[in-house]
Amino acid sequence: MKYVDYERPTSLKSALDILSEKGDVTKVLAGGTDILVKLRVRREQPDLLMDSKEIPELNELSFNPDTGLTIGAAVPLYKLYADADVKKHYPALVDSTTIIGGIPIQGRATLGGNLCNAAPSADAIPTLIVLGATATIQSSGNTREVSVSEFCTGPGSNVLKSNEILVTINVPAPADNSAAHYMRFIPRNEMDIAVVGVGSYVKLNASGDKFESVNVSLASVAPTPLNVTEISEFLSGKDVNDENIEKAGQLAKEASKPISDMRGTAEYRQHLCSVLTKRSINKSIERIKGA
Amino acid sequence: MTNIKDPKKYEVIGTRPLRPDGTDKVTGRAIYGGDFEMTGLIHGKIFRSPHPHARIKSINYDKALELEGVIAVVTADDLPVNPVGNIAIGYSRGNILAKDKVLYVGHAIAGVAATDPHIAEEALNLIEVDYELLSAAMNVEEAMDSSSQRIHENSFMKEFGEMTTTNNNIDEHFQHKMGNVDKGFDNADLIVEGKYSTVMVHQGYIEPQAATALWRADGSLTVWNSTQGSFPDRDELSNILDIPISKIKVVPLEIGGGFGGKIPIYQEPVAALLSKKAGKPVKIIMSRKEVFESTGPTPGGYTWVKIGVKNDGKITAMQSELAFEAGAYPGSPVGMGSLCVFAAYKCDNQLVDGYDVIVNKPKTAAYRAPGSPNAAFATEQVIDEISQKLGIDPIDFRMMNAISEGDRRVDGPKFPVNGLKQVLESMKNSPQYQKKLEGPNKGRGIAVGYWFNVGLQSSCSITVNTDGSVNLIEGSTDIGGSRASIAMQAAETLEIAYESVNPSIVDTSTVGYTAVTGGSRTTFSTGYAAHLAAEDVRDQMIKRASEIWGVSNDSVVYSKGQFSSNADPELNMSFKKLASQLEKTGGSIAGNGSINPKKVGGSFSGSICDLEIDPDTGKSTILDFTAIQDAGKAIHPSYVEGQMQGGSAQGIGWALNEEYFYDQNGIMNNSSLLDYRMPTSLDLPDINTIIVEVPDPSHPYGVRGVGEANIVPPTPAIANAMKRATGKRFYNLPMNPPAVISKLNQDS
Amino acid sequence: MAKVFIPALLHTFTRNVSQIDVEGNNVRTVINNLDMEFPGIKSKLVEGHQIKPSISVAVDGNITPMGLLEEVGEQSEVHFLPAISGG
Amino acid sequence: MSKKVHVQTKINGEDVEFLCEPRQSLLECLRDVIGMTGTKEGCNDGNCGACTVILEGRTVTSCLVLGVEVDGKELTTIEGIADGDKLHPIQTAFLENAALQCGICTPGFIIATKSLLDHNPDPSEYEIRWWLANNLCRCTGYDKIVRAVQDSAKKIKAQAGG
Repeated sequence: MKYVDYERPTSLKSALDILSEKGDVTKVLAGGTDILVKLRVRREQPDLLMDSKEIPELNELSFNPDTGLTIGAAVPLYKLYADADVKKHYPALVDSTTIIGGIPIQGRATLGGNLCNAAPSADAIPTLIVLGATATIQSSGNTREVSVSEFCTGPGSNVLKSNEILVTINVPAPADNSAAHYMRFIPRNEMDIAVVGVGSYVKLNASGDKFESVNVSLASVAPTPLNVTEISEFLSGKDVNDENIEKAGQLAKEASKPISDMRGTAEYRQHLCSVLTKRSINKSIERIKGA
Repeated sequence: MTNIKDPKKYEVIGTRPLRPDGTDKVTGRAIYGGDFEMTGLIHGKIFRSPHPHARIKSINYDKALELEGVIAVVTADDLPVNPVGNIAIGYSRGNILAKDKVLYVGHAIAGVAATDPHIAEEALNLIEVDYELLSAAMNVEEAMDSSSQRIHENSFMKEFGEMTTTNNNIDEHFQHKMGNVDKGFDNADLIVEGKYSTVMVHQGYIEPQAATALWRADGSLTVWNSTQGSFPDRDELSNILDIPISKIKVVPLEIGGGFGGKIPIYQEPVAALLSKKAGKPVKIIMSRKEVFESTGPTPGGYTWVKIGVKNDGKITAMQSELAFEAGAYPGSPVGMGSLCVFAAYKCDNQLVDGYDVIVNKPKTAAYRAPGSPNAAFATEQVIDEISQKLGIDPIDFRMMNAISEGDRRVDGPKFPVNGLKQVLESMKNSPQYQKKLEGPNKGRGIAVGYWFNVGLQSSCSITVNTDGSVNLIEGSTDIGGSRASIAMQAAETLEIAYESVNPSIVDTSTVGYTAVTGGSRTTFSTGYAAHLAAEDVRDQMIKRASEIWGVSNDSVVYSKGQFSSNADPELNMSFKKLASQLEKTGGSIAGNGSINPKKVGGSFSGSICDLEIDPDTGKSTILDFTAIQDAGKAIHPSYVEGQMQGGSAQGIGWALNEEYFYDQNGIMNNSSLLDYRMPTSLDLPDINTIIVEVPDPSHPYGVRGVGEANIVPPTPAIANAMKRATGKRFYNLPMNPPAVISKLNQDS
Repeated sequence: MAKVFIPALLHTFTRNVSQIDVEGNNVRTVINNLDMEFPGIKSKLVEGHQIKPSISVAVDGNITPMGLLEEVGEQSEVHFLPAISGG
Repeated sequence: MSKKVHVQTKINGEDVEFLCEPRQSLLECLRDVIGMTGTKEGCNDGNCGACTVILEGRTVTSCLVLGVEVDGKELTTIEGIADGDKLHPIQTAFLENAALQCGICTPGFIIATKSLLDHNPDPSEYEIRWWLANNLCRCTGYDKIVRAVQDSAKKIKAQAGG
């Protein structure tokens, strides 16, 4: 690992000053569980690591029944899935964050880091996409909102400019009669990277027999987490029955553009897209009915 | 031949005492290879080939040497010149530092030593090597194809040590013949055959290889490392560096797992050469990537098996062809696989052909009963197929054909007394096999496995302390609690408490020659040597008591720690008391034991596996697993169970998810513990164990080595369970979820 | 008379005889007598005055480190096997 | 020239200061800078758990933490588990249940077990296996480790007069 300098700003302002001065040779460090691995194999070689864990705005974790959930980019996963509001209103976020890495990884890794790392196999990004989450990005003198579904631009790359930092991830307040769910397939029971991951969001009508709106997003089957808009279009207004859910699974399979690698063949991944999409949609429905 | 004491009267053997090195290991004080520290220590890293097969046209490390903090660089030119015609030493040195050609990705080319590891690593990027790329052979089929590029240009296939005129990538052809297989197949009612392939896998020890070497000005070399054999390391260092054994001392530190993978040496000679140039001690610790790509995994390859049987279940003929990847240099375990492929079954007509095939992959090393699991993956499935077709219970079918004492192995010698039938009986009566397994997508599979175990040389010495305790000095590095199992045998023979025996594992200048910790021999041979050393001490103590009491030596009786004399009932003295008087009565006592056992009993083991398949994802879950093994006599039952559970876990990993995944450029893609999927605690059920005890008469306490046979049956047992759960026969490993799905979709 | 087993790969050398009784009280004399029966076979088994490193000798089923020095009894069996290292 | 950073931390209740380059992991600082070699390295990329320590009350893989990141923080390592020369019930349970063979993964397992039992004094077998899934062991097949953790829970409860 190349020699690197380290700074730990304690205010957002001082962090943004550093980034505007030497953002192009700086890497923002949160949990470090992805970045340090990349630095060691020299996939990234910054001159400066800027630690974001002491910046107050990046450590916010608050829920408001109207505006929804605000998650600071440096909030560690274990704090997120232990939060009472998150457990109550956003079980899908708990699905995702309790399976990233393992217990010791979750002691350091952050949701912001998972998003900025922009791995096609990231477990949290499909969930954020189906929940309609947005990312608040700041640079010196400028703030902008980006929908998480547009945040990743390719394997390991995102929309952040070199002088910008991800401050918070904002998840809308949960609508009535709605629920989300995330699941992935891995050969082992733990300590693995998603061969395929599926996040689903379902909103049913009052009587619960028709889909009002559905979002499905897939991990590990495209250069970026995939938002399968075809499913949203197809299912909205449709009856809740196995035949339609089966078709949704088929649409997920067709939308996927997987590669073959050590974690699975393309053909196998496509097969899993349909299997997991059906299972995840049914799980979201169960969550609505169970609530 | 020492007769075996009546097992029912053992005081120490069979109990479960705490291991003597336990406290340091649970408090973090134990010193492993990587923990070694020394004044003036500098750090080494190794530059390795990115190509699977290439000629080295030039190496330039000037820039590396100029980097501030870099102290020395070595290449193959720093190794002694290979004498003409001596191919073997050329191969040994070639795997330490590549000369003229690189033969696999990860093949060592140069070593760098610097003041800290980060600088050494940066220096690696400043080394420039000019390659001429050659086509690579990445599996046995490619390598055996006559059109494939010769990896060792001027080598010819050997048969029984004789060089033939065939120039291909096959280094050796083994053959064993018994009776006439053609006749046997002619009068068979049913013949079943199949070609079963396995893929390269790794031992997976959690501690990467670590070693420190100090080459002093007086030409003496000391190495501190984690190793399975300090003496074999000393011999190999002498061989590779061409310096006399008298100049070399190997100090074994604690070893963080090996399973055969830490029998060879890799970075020790490089650290030694760097130390010689730098005049400082050099420590080299491998990265996990290097452990996967540059040490000694076990081979992939195929095992074809054909078995003929009468309708009543009697086997009439067995034939097999095995071809295993040797890796870049000759020496795959295909010879051992050829020995074990039919070991469990009695049949007068057998023919076995084994091929040791050179491929552009790391040189394979031992991995727990090397070669036997690959062979059993084929044989135990063909046997399962036959028992299904004949409608005979798979255990009964094996029992009908099981070998017994006096039956011949395929290579000729007769089987000694063994516990195969008792293992099969225990499998049949086991709680798991008696329990019904119902429901869709579920299956139960069983299999048996064999390992012949080895004896080899071991030496121990025992000195008596004035408080009646004894020091046990031994040379076997302790991977799985063997300090305890060896000390228990010394305590049993000396009839003193286990806690009174203080074992210590010492370096190669402090104890007699002791061979490798491997081949399931440590508790067997080193335990035997400890027993002999204890007998030596006991006899000297008896003589001393007779001198003190002025009675004849023969009249003195020693039992349960007490000396007494038939000559005078009044005379009575404890071991402890006599020990306190040794100095005054002629001097302290030390005993020696040395043995290279000629007779060695092998070990049979069995596995029972219940599993369930998720037909949508292809993922399998092990519901219940039982390991059964003949231990002869379990000295420390907890550690025997530990070996059986550990071997089963490795077998399960091998069966389901472990593989070397190569891309089309001959590069391993999954050389990390993330994507080389070894089982986690969540992937395994409780592993039940049943210890069978059929004593081996060639050991004073009836011990049979248990370290290895237990890894043999899990993979075929799981494959047989998969057949019951899916109706499909699996001819390839690993049986991971994508493989299961593509099997299920084959005809539906 | 020791019972000597001929390794499969040398059968072509011994007119397909796989087993033969040979005089000798140790492995050296057994091999010398075997060579009288099948001239040249000694060179396949012995190098210098030692068993070839790639071969091991088993007497009554036990592989012996003693090589040519190993004693052979009247009823003993002698096998020549490929040398294999420990597991 | 590489600059070193001054780090002040508390390890096993004692104040410890050291100098390190920012690129040096906490694992490397513990082992090579401070000389506490009880925490082991198995992979250096967070996949084996042999380097597990407790940082601010949470188990972390110290190979994926930088030395500079623990400035002002509190650490517990294997060297701090025993109470002087009296072993912790977890350490005794691992010995009594033969829950280690080579022992290289044992420090990581003992730290993870301590953290588990601090959070969940009476875990089910599934919860034990889930919490320990980040710690790889190649020798034991995990069976005796799970027994040792269950035994530890009983011993701790007994010790606390529960």
